[in-house]
Amino acid sequence: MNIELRLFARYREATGVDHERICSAAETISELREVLLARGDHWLVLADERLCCARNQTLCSLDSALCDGDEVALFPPMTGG
Amino acid sequence: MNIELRLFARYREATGVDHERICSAAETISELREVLLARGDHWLVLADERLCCARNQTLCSLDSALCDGDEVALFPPMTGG
Amino acid sequence: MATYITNEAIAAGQRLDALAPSHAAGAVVSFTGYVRDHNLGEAVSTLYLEHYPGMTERALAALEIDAYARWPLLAVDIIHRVGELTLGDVIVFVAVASAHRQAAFEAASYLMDQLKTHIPLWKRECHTASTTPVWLIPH
Amino acid sequence: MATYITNEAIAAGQRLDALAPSHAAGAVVSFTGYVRDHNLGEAVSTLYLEHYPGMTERALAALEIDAYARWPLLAVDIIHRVGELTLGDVIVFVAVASAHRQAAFEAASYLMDQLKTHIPLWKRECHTASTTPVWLIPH
Repeated sequence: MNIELRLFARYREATGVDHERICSAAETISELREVLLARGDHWLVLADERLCCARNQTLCSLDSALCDGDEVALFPPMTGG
Repeated sequence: MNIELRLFARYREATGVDHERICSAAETISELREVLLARGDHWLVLADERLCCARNQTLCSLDSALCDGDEVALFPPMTGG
Repeated sequence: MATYITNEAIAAGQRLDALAPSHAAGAVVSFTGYVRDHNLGEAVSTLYLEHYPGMTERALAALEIDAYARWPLLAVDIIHRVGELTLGDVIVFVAVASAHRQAAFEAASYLMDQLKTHIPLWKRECHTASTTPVWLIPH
Repeated sequence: MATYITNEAIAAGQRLDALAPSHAAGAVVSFTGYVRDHNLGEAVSTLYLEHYPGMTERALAALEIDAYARWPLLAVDIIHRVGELTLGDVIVFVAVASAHRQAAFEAASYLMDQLKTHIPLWKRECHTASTTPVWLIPH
């Protein structure tokens, strides 16, 4: 499955990645996160227990199922306002 | 006792009085109101059960005692804002 | 920064921009009240606001002090129009600045509640359907 | 009447004056958020706001619809600044118009709560005491 990954704020800075096309067998966002964590040091920032995510620009839960072509964003809790 | 009477809004319009110096033996605002009601028709507007009052420009209750020279205002419930 | 009664039009936007008094203020909440074209089912044409000169100013000053005592505010603006007003005119502008947003919302809402019931101001409406003006009565 | 993200300074006062959309609106409540000179005990020098282009605009549009569904509103303004900001800059301007004041206060407060937690925006502060910027974490 092709996934368009986007990272923001602290996660973007720690990994040095703001945007990446990933080909993965992960079936949920949670599984995709495991794949990313396995990349090592810089990616451990994603172990954050307050990690939030969006699928196709809509907030969702980590166990959301993925479809080919999905845009998946991982980010820390939002701090607007 | 000399009292400086002031009336506002509906009471002012009904009585035709916005301001009057009264010499009265009334010892409270309530007693002063009775004196005014006895003046007849135009003054019955002061029988309003929601009548509010101020003594020397501070909101007070109808049983407030009067002193010589007091400014006493009678008015309907306030509708600012 | 100011508490006053005026016969002149109130420039709400200008007052809002002038309020943030220092870089300590993170939050400004404002309330602007306008003359509406309807009230309790009646079409309104004009509004007259009577007040008690002298007492109104004292009551507003006391209300400002009261608000500062209840919340950690950095600035307070309470401006109330009196006299003849027409549709769309600003009746009242209230704004408060605080370091935090909850204090600002609470204080602005409180000031409006107090203005409605504890400041000697009275509204008289003209309705388009009648030639007799009507003094408003609170619920 | 507008919901958008901007890199430019927000003219809060102008927006406030532009909001009262019709003579049906009696009440306008606004919230203006400024960059404060302190946060959680640290002296702040600048603030950077990151957002998720595309999703932010969608989320703001959905929030506006949500507010209209919850309260009888006549106008809603939600403007959020992004990018580099300095002390005293407006971060966010929210305003709502309604026939009645309680709906306006409630809706403005609700919109701010939602902006803090449900819109993809992130704040990074520079403190005067340090060269390392700090991403804010909600309580």
